[in-house]
Amino acid sequence: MSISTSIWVWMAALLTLMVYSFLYKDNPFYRLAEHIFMGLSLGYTLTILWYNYIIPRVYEPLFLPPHQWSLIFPILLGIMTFGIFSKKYSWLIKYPLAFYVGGYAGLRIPLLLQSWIIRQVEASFLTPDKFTSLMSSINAILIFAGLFATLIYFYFSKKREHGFGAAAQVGIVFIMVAFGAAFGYTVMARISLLIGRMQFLIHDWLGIM
Amino acid sequence: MILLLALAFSISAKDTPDDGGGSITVNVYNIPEGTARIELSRLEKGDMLYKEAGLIPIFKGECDDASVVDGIGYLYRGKAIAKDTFYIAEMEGFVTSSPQWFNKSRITVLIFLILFGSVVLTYIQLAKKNPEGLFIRKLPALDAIDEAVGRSTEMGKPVLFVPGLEGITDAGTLASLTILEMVGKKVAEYGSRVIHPNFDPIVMTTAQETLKTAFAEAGRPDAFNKDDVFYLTYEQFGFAAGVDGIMLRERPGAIFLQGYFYAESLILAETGYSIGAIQIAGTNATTQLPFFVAACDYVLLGEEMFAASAYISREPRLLGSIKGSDLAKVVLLFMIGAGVIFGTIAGIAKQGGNPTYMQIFNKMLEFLAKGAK
Amino acid sequence: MRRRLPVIIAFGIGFAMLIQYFIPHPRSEEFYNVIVQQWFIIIYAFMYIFALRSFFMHHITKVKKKKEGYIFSAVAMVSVLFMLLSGLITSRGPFFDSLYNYMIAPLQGTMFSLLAFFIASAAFRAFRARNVQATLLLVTATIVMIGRVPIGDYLWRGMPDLVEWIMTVPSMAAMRGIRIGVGLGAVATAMKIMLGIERSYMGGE
Amino acid sequence: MGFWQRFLQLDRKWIFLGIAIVVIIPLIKPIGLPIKPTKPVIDLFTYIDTLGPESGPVMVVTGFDPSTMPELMPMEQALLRHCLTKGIPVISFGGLYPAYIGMAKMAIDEVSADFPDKKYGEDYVFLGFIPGVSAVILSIGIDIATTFGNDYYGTPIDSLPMLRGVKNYSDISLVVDVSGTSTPEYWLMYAQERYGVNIGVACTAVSAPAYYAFLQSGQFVGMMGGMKGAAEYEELMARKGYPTGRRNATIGMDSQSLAHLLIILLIILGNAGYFIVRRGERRRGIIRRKR
Repeated sequence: MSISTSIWVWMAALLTLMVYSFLYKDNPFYRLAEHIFMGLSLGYTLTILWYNYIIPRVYEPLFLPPHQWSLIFPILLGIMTFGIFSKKYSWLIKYPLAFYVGGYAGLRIPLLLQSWIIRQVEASFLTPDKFTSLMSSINAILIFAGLFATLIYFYFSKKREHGFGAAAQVGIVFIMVAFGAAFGYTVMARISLLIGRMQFLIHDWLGIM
Repeated sequence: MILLLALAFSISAKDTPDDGGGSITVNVYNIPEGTARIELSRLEKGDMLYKEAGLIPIFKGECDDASVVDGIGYLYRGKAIAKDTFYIAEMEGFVTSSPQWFNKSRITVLIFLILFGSVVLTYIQLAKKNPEGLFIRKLPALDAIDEAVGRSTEMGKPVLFVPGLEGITDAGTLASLTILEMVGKKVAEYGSRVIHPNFDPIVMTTAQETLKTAFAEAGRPDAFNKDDVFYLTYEQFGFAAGVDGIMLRERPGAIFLQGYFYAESLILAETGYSIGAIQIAGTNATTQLPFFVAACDYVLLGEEMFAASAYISREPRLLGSIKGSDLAKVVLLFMIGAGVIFGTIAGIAKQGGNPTYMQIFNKMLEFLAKGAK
Repeated sequence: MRRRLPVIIAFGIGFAMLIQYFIPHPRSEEFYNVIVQQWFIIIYAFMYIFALRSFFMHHITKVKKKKEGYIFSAVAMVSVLFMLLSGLITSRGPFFDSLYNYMIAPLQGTMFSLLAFFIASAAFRAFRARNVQATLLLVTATIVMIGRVPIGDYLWRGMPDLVEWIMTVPSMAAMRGIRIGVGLGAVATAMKIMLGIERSYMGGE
Repeated sequence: MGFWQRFLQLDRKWIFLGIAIVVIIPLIKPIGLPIKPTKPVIDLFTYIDTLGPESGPVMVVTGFDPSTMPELMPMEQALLRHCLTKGIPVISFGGLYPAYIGMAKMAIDEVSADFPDKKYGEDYVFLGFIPGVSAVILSIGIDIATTFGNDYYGTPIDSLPMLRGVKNYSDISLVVDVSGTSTPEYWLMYAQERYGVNIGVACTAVSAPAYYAFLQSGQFVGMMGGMKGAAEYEELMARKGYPTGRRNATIGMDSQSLAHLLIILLIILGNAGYFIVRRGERRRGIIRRKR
């Protein structure tokens, strides 16, 4: 029984207990812990933003030789976001927003097409080498049927009658199995985290076991 | 050790295609039996000596030398080292590397982009001209919404609508506002109340506008109470605890959980079930869908939420992408179906000693997988 | 003109980033790096200042008006400054690391682990096999949960293989279909944003 | 029917208490539920077990942060302990992203404390974070010394006796990526495909299914998936009589098993009550219009 003597471990243990007090009911201790968490993580993100981005990507290239004066333009565009603070110039924020959101949209289109659609279609092709054994052929056909039925389930341009309705029913079966698996894994991941916290309290803090 | 210039073991090099230059692809052919390692060495134009340039993986017989400079000529020599002897392979002409302006391996993405893009845009134009013309099947959820609001007002209980935790730019939040409009109209007709707690101030003001117009269109502009749409808090679990409190106090007969939810979805759905309300959820947060399906009476799964809002609002932009995606799904299904049938025929033909179909099929597969690198 | 210019900007930069994907030439690589690593990050940093402002405005008004729970707002603001200053003064020294390892990490882990409790209570009070779909989901979830713990191996030797089959055949097939559907929707939305058809992110028409 | 209705309205706090008890008890007094190692973990363990002091070093790459620590820290420590016990030279690489260096340091410090006879620089080496992700993986294939320059503590690479004969992947017998993200795929693409080095993976339970395909195709030498994978590895270590230190994963596994069983029990009880109450209502004519 060697209770930890480190002030840090005690701090972490107290905060952990304050968050778990929410399980009893929403109380001031929980709200205190949550606000500390919100503030600290916002402060942490700002520090990372400062050291990993603003200093190496903006301050140094601009103010240290060789000066990259072209950085003035993105900074000007950035300053336009301050327009929102005044009613008169609030339309100014549309420009940096348009640049950022429009730019990312253009950037994401080919990546989405490649990894979310073409890669999935390519993987769905049943190559003969998948038919090595009886079991793998059944699996290959089942996977193909599952994909087919799932896409039919999410098809909205046709009424669900006779054959079409049946395919959708098969689709929902596959979808529910996939959701069941996701459900099981989420439970496992969250319980692992709970075990991690309990091990911290029992082992690192109270020193039992 | 004898220096044996094996005729069979040979080497070739070419500028690496579809790249930004500065790289040469080196291939070795018919690697002798028992080779342990293949050492690669390089001679720069104007130099006298070959310098060491890494290894060529035996199982691939190919590697990219990325340490070359564009425009300079290079000669490569491969040395396959077996147990007690080694074999040398050399090239004749110099090779230089250069950048390309178009990456041919990404043609598949370009073709699909142009096709899908034009399909979506044409549907949007069609929808603008004649919104009713484009057919979207009536989702069963819309009947469930009617039934839920009806039963709730019969019992004289209010309706609770929770919009999720994301801001106004999230697709799920936008869809939830369209569904709110339909629920608002129903509630106005039945002369009941809809309570709308909020996590985001902008969503709150938009929801107030939506409900005001919904009540007005149902002919009951005075029945809308602005205070029923209010800002609760911006803390995740604080919001969930707050909404639970409203559920236990107001005892709504029907609860709508529509929008993008995080881990707090469980607390809401559980309390909603425990007070016996009919719960209709809808979210584009795939991680929360399993929990909603297990706890709620009805769930709109991801895309169904967007289809429902397109059905209600007939908004050309929404109709355009739903119809465009539907057509793309049909095309993809035919492609996969045709590929599977052709693949199995090619497989059978190959067993029967005729591999030509098989080569065509592999070529097709390779074409699709091109952009993967 | 004031309304059309942002749409033109969105299309211009969007189209440039789109075709950049197809051009391997070093010049296009440089363009990509400059835009992504400098322009986007600078605008993101400024927008962060904007988010920061609304965070502080919200809490300052709460404190000034002594609204319910204003102490917590004060605590939140002090925490931001405390973390920021400790990061800047010690330039992310050991004290700053300890704040992360012994305050932020435990709080984050504990917050996420709360869900283990909520799942348990919802399992009893709300997860009902009310129709075929929910039954299928709960049965599969049970199999996966049993199969993934040592007890599963002893209940039935084939349990881990069954779970593996569920993951690599039916679950993968459905996930692939869902991913294609979500992917198509996301591409359509990105196109509408780039072409200026979708402008709601700019705050209304 | 009153009992079942009241039973179903059980206050959620009792269920919270139930989960807490079920998780805490095994942590205080481990039950030691039997663990049966599965093939992917056995493959990884046996591959490392065949290595010895003269074989090339094993590189353990850290790729997780506090949020996935409960699953992945026991794996990293088991791998380091296995190598140090067998005298296999081990390189602990602090990771491809800055967020992981704290975890790597915690793992190597705790494990090396149990091996006072092992000397830093001769039996194990700790390399720090280098920016560049895939560029780093590629340049390790060319030359480790030029890639890192010096180790985490600032001592130059070539002055570390263990790394003297080690130039790049061809001198490394195995790279194990302990990762909570998709970095194992980078190691396959940039290390194995390009330089042919053997890759092992230790990942969270959530990402394990995605890597089965690579396992079956032989690209991964072996795999540890989730806390169960770590517990199996610890079990294999114990069966060989190797020192395992505090078997965090195995102890955790007891709690995980009991918690899963409790949740399954709750689902069954909840539904049993639900159907009994509904049948009762139907018989007494109160038919709630349920689809």
